[in-house]
Amino acid sequence: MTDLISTVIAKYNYWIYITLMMIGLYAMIAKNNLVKKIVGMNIFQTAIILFYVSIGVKKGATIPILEHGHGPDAHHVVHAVDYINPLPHVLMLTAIVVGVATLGVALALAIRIYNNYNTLEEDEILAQIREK
Amino acid sequence: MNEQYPALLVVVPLLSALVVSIAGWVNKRLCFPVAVAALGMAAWSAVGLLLRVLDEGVIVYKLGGWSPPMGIAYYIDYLNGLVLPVVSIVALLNLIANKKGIEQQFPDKIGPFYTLYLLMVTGLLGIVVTGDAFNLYVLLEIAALTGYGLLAMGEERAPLATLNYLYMGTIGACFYLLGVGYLYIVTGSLNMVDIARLLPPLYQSNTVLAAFIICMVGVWLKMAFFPLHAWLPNAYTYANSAASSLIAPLVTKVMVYVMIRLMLTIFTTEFVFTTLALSDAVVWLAVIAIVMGAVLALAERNLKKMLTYIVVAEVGYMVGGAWLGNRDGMTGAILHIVNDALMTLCVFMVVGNIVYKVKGYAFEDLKGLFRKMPFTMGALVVGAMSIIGVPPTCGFFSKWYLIVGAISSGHYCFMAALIFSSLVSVVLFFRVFEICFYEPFSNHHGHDNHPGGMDEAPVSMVVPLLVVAVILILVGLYTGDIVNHVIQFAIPEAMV
Amino acid sequence: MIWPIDLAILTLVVVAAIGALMVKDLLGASVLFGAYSFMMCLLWSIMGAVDVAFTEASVGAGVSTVFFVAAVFRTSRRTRD
Amino acid sequence: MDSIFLYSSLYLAFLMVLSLIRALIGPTVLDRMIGVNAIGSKSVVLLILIGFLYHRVDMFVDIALAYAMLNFIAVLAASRYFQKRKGLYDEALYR
Amino acid sequence: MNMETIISIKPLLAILVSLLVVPILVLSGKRPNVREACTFLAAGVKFLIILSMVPVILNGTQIVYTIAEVIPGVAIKLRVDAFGMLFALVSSSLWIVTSAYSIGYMRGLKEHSQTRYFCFFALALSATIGVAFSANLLTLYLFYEMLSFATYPLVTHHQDHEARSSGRKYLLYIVGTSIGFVLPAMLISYSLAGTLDFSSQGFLAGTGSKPLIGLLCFMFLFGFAKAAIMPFHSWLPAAMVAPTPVSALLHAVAVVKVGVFCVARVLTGVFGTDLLFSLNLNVPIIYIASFTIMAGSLIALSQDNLKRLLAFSTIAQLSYIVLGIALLSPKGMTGGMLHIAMHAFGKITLFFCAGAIFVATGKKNISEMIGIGRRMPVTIAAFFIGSLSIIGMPPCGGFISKWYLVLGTLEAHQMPILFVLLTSSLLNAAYFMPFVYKAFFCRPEDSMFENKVQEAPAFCVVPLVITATISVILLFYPQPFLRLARMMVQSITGV
Amino acid sequence: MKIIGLIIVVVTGALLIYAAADFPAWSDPASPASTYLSPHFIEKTMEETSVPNIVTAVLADYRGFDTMFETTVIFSAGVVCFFLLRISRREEEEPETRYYRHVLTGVTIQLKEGYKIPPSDDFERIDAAWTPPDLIIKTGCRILIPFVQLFALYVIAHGHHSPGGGFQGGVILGASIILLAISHDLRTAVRRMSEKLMAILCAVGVFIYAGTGALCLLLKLNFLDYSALAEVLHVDPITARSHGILIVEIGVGIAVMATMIWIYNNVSSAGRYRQGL
Amino acid sequence: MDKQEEKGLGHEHNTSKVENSDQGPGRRKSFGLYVVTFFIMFGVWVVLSGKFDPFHLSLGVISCAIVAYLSADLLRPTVRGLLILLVRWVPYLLWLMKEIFKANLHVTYLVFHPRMMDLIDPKIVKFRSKLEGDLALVTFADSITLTPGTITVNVSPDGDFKVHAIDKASGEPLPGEMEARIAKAFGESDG
Amino acid sequence: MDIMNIIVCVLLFSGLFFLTGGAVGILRFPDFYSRLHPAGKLDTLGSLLAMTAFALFNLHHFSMGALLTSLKILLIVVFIFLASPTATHGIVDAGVRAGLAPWTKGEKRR
Repeated sequence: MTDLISTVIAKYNYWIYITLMMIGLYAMIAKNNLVKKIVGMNIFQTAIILFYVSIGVKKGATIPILEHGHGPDAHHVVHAVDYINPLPHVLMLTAIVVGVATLGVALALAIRIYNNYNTLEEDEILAQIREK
Repeated sequence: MNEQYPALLVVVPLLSALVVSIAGWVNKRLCFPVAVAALGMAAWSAVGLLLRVLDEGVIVYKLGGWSPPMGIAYYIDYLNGLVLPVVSIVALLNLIANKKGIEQQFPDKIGPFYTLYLLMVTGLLGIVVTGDAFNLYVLLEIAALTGYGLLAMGEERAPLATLNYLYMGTIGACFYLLGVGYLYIVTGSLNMVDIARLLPPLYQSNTVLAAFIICMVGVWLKMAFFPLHAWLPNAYTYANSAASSLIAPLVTKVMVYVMIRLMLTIFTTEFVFTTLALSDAVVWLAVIAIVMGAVLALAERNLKKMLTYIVVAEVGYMVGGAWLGNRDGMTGAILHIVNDALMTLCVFMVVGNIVYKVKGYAFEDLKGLFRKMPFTMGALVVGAMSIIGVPPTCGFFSKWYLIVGAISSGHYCFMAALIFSSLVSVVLFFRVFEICFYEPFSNHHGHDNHPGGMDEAPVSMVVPLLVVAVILILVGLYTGDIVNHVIQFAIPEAMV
Repeated sequence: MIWPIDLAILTLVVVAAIGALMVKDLLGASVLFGAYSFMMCLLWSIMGAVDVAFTEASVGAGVSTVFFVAAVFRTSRRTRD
Repeated sequence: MDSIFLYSSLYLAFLMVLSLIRALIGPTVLDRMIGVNAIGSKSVVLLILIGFLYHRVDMFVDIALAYAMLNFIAVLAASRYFQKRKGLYDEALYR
Repeated sequence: MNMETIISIKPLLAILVSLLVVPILVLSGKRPNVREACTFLAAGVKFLIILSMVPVILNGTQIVYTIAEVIPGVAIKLRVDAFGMLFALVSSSLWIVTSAYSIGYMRGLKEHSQTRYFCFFALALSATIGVAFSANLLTLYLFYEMLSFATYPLVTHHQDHEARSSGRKYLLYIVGTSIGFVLPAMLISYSLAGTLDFSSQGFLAGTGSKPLIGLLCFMFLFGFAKAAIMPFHSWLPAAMVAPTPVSALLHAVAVVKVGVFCVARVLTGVFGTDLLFSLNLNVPIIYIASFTIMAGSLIALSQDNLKRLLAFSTIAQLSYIVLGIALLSPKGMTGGMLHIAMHAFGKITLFFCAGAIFVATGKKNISEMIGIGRRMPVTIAAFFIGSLSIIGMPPCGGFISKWYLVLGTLEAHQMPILFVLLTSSLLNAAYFMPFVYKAFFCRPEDSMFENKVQEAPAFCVVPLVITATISVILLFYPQPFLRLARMMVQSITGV
Repeated sequence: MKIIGLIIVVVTGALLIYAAADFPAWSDPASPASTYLSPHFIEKTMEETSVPNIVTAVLADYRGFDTMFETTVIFSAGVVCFFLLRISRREEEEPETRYYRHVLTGVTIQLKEGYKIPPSDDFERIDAAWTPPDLIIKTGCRILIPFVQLFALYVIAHGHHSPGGGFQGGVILGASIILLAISHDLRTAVRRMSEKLMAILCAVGVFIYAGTGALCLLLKLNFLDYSALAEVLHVDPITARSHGILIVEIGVGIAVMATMIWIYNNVSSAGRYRQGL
Repeated sequence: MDKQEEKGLGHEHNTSKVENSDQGPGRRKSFGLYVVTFFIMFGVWVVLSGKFDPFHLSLGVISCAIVAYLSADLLRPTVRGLLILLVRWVPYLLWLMKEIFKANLHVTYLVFHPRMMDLIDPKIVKFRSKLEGDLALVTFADSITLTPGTITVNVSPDGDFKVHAIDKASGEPLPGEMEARIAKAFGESDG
Repeated sequence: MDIMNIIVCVLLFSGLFFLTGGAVGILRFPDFYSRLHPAGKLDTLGSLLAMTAFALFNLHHFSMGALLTSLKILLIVVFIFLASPTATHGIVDAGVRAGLAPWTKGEKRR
């Protein structure tokens, strides 16, 4: 039992990212409203960002910006264990940007759909299409 | 400059997209020549790269001058050396062919259209050429985003279909990203070759297994492999013809390329076929994909939608072939990437011409087209023959390899599915030909009583189409060379 | 060292996400999505990803919520789920 | 001092829960906006606290500053919705 | 046995001639004279090229030309041997005649879309020669499919409802079987043997298990549905909606003969006589063929439409060839091969006659043709000669082939088949002779036509006279064909 | 759909949980991700690029190619939004009634049947759904906006030393203009940053990035190898890398700012540019 | 010196009684406006940047110039306005702080009071302010919002206030002392 | 623990106290308008106090950089003071325009 709890705590980030991802995925599949799906999509994307950022965390390390970065002692020795892994951050910056871009496009599409059908509910739109 | 081809390949379309974007606001007439020049340059680089690969073997290009595990590198080997020229040439031909159509459909938005078009090609070329797993994701998103934009501008239903595509595409890309993350967490690397080097001790790990499955599911979503195909038909059908004839040939094929790249380079055949016991299941899925694609295509009374279901079936061909687990199947899959890109281009360009002239693509709109647009329909016949798999068009030969692979691995169901799909394609296309050929009925033969004479699409649309048709046959005739000199080396020795 | 905050915020994030999806009003959903974004930003900074946190702060607070609201403004607030 | 900051930040997280409850239960969108705005103002404080916990507060100030500046754009945008949409259609304001 | 081979582009040229003439035909759309001159020219050139290869072949040499190596071990490759030569000779020579006849027929009926007609005709001929000269199964399949699709517009030339349903039927049978049976069979053979090149003793020997080989054999047999072996025969009567020259050349010579040619090629070149013997596969084939012969002849008896009658007759006659090959005795095989030529000349005459009658009178049914002999004596005389050839009576070529077949049955000790052959000959006579009798010897008051000679246009009549004449000549001078057939048989069986 | 969704979610979740069981523990300093590539970045960045913010250095230099495409993604999103939503003048139905407001008195004039007032200083065109901007909001934002912009530029310029960089700065800069549009009027914002300018700036921003890369290529080094810029800037290669990073960050900032504004304008006005949020 | 500039931050009401005069296409933009904006911005920049090497300072100069170019007409600062800000606002701000503190204690008391519902009695108070300048009005409105139990609901450009007060006591003193102090801070009391 | 730290703690705790008031207030108050009172005021003051505490704490190890950082923290306060009333006003204005009637004594809480 304690073993289980310690596993849960030790990888809490990973469990939460899975939860969030599944929430987002469920919303994208099961929600009927197009904008709700877009919200779900964003949650889905941020879940992955959470996963990546969790990879980078390093116990006892500080943020990946070098201290004493400039000035006379610019070239003093830097130890890798002192700094959090920067690579996932870099990747996730890109992923966030992609998320925003996708969001913009998705919303633009939603507006166009609304202009055509005057509703955002998928089943109502499909009913309108079927009527035609 | 020879050394810089890998960069030029991607950068030239990108820079020209920006130039075109600005030109769209300054002088619209500049857009087309710039775009054509850029794609021509890209095609030139692609062919140059292929030749260099044939000469020297694998080319590594270090972006930013950083050596691979640190920085991003391009790896051009036989596999993408083959796919690159196809992508760039398909894009170039389609652009030339659709100049008139674009001007007709988007008189005010020519600049944005060409911009998106070029960015899309940039993305696709980048996906093919890159050697970095994460870079691939970014390029994937470029191709996807621009694709959404291009596809959504069509009929009334296009935005909804595209939004569904967007949801699916995002899930797919995110799954891929997650898979890469899993690989990163166990290896610490993002470079494909590097990951492959680090992976073998980890083959038994749950994480690697999950990474593989997640990546595959993501890529399958993007390529519309059977149970995940639902977005494709509507998205492609209701789009404008210039976009659909770019995206239908290339996107699914490039995604198949990504799948093969994952299987061959990152995870290696040893893991995919020996450690995992999934290949039977996937081949069965492919069988279902092919059969369902064919059957759903039969139910359509609409040329473009029918073609989209054929695309779904063709994806089944390639996935199944790649998963057969032997050399012939893999050869067939790789060859089919090339062939299917070309033949899908051919038939979708035909649809483009028809839409340009007839303003419709439902079966009723096709009546009497053989008389009205003989060259277009001639190209359709060639394309159809290729899809059916009639020698000497190229479609036959990839099907050949696929079936031989199926036989030698004992997947007779896959062979049966291929044959079935060919038969259904015959029915599909001859149904179309019948309509184009017979109707309107000439009730008493003897005199030409068809209304109107020839009313062919403009020369600028027909000539690229005919070029594609000829390429279909030429590629078929040179299959032997392609296989012997390129594909053979693209498949690792370990694969028998 | 600061993992307790991490746990707390992680739980909050899940609540905010569910809330954003459950609210039967798109404007409310976008506002709650903004809250979700804040939480994420906090989470990144807790994990030491300052650049990511900065990006999330500027994007989540400055842009994506505004986009949502603008889109809802141009469409409709109505939703059944 | 670190432990004081740590417990302060945990307490702030608890306060955020309270605000989040308001944001969740509504009942109107505007109530949610109040809740979210309150979360935002607490986040700014929390960000600085995290900076102290990392001993790198100079790096976190920028984020907090950006946060303080941008947080209210979202609120303004949402409130702007009602300025423009007043009486344009009678969607249920209440659940 | 090793044969000398020489590499020459001639076979490819023979194929390309009619292929290259297509663009010219398309471009000359508005000028019928140019178009038809080109057709003639192409036909002549093609025939001359093929003729120029005859001496080489008769010397016992083979001509080989590889177009492209498409798959390791399998190339698109041409090879001219005696059997192929025989077939090519027949079809190319008949193309000239048919071209002439087409001009008369099409102009006579003022048909529409004549350019398209000539184009696809030329295409079909290319494919036919291609089949004749194929060196391996892949090439054979390639040209076979090409022929299928090139014939489709010809079959459905009239573009009406009937043509449409016939066209569907045609495609369903031909393409369906070729993709459904031949393609997998070919691929299985390839994966068994690793090659597809025809060899005189077959390449499948010693590769697969017995049931698999048997399965392959029947897949090929029925897969080449152009051979119209029952139950895959009913496309042929349906395809008779095509203009008569099409029926004549394609459904009496090119298409159907391609079918049996393919069957013969596969039986001899893929399986080889030894393998067939050892597995005893030839017996079922013989019985299937016999059944087709009998059934075809019986159905033909009940037909009123002249072209349909001819179609069922063709079905029956094609199985003679298959039967002959399947007997696997040297005489029988010789007879089968010869029958390709003999039946071609006979049947084409009959079709020409039917077409000529249609052009001149517009009649299609036998019951409407009583007394027609007085009006069109030349035509009906030619018809008589043609029917004699089909029946297998002297003084016509058909006699020789049937004679060899009979000898073959004896040689193979298949007495029941002898009976089948004789009965079917009687049946042949039973469905042809009444027509000829009624055409000439009806009472004047029964005659449906004015008693005045009024033949079809000369372009129609001359060709049929020529073919009838050749039919007769072949009895007395079968040498080229006989020698070719014998050479082929010798190369297969060594006898 | 809900049940299908649930099934998919459960299956996927199970797979992910199954996979997560094998992960290295969270925040483990010995995990492969922390020991394979990142030590190189952490220890060598200062030597190789002289940028203390490792994230910036990796983002814009080691993985600068990714970032170029990231900017392209944003750019293409802008183009897509424009392409999808913008209603061109030709398609747009000219409204029957036009509204004008006298600037000094605030009197609103309604003109029917296509009458126009020629552009002048006294009258401004307004929209049918025009609401007078709120005094408090307007004044508050008026004072805030310049500082927001300054802060954005600071963020771009100091990406080397503190968190931030082109993207964040660009977003904040864009947000300041969006704030202007929200607090005043879309027309005001568009008058300040015209549509054409935004569209061109988007492309120019990405062009600065890709062009820098291409310049390196023309200077006989690989694409995006900023050390090639040493020749042009007359500095040593390492400083050249640092400056190259700044240049591309500026490009990113311009592109992102313009794109954010562009997307907002299109989304909030549904492509009509007449009235926004 | 330009007339506009002389006015100072609080004196705009003469020309811009009507709001959004900043939108007016014909608004004159003087060079001095940009210079003042530039220096204000540069002051903020120095605080933000914290780096005094030439490279970063030159970046700061460029940035401030850009902001001045973009938004000088939004901020509309003047030299005199700045001086007033320093001299007269500081006392006001201190007073305001005190008020805010009191207000907060009051509200906190309400919040934690067990019978809170009985204590509060929200109502809307309307009054007209004598203040005239935009900024003065806004400062007044914001101050109201920040101080005891009151929130500004609406302000018209003419100075009509609608204030939501949480209980009776909060609403009564309005406009009261605060208005006078603001008028003094903006130099309007004598005008 | 020196005097500075005590000042800091006092400021921080009083800030947290006001923030608590804000959080509880928006939960307890009966309607939208009255909820704005704690949200608008208490959060502002709470942030102000906490920020002041941080600024002071940051000056603990005095240097030029630390001073500037403290100034930046105070800059945040300035921004909050500018932005918070504006945001509050925006929300109120929205409520009025949406036609929300203020709660009056005796009604149920909503």
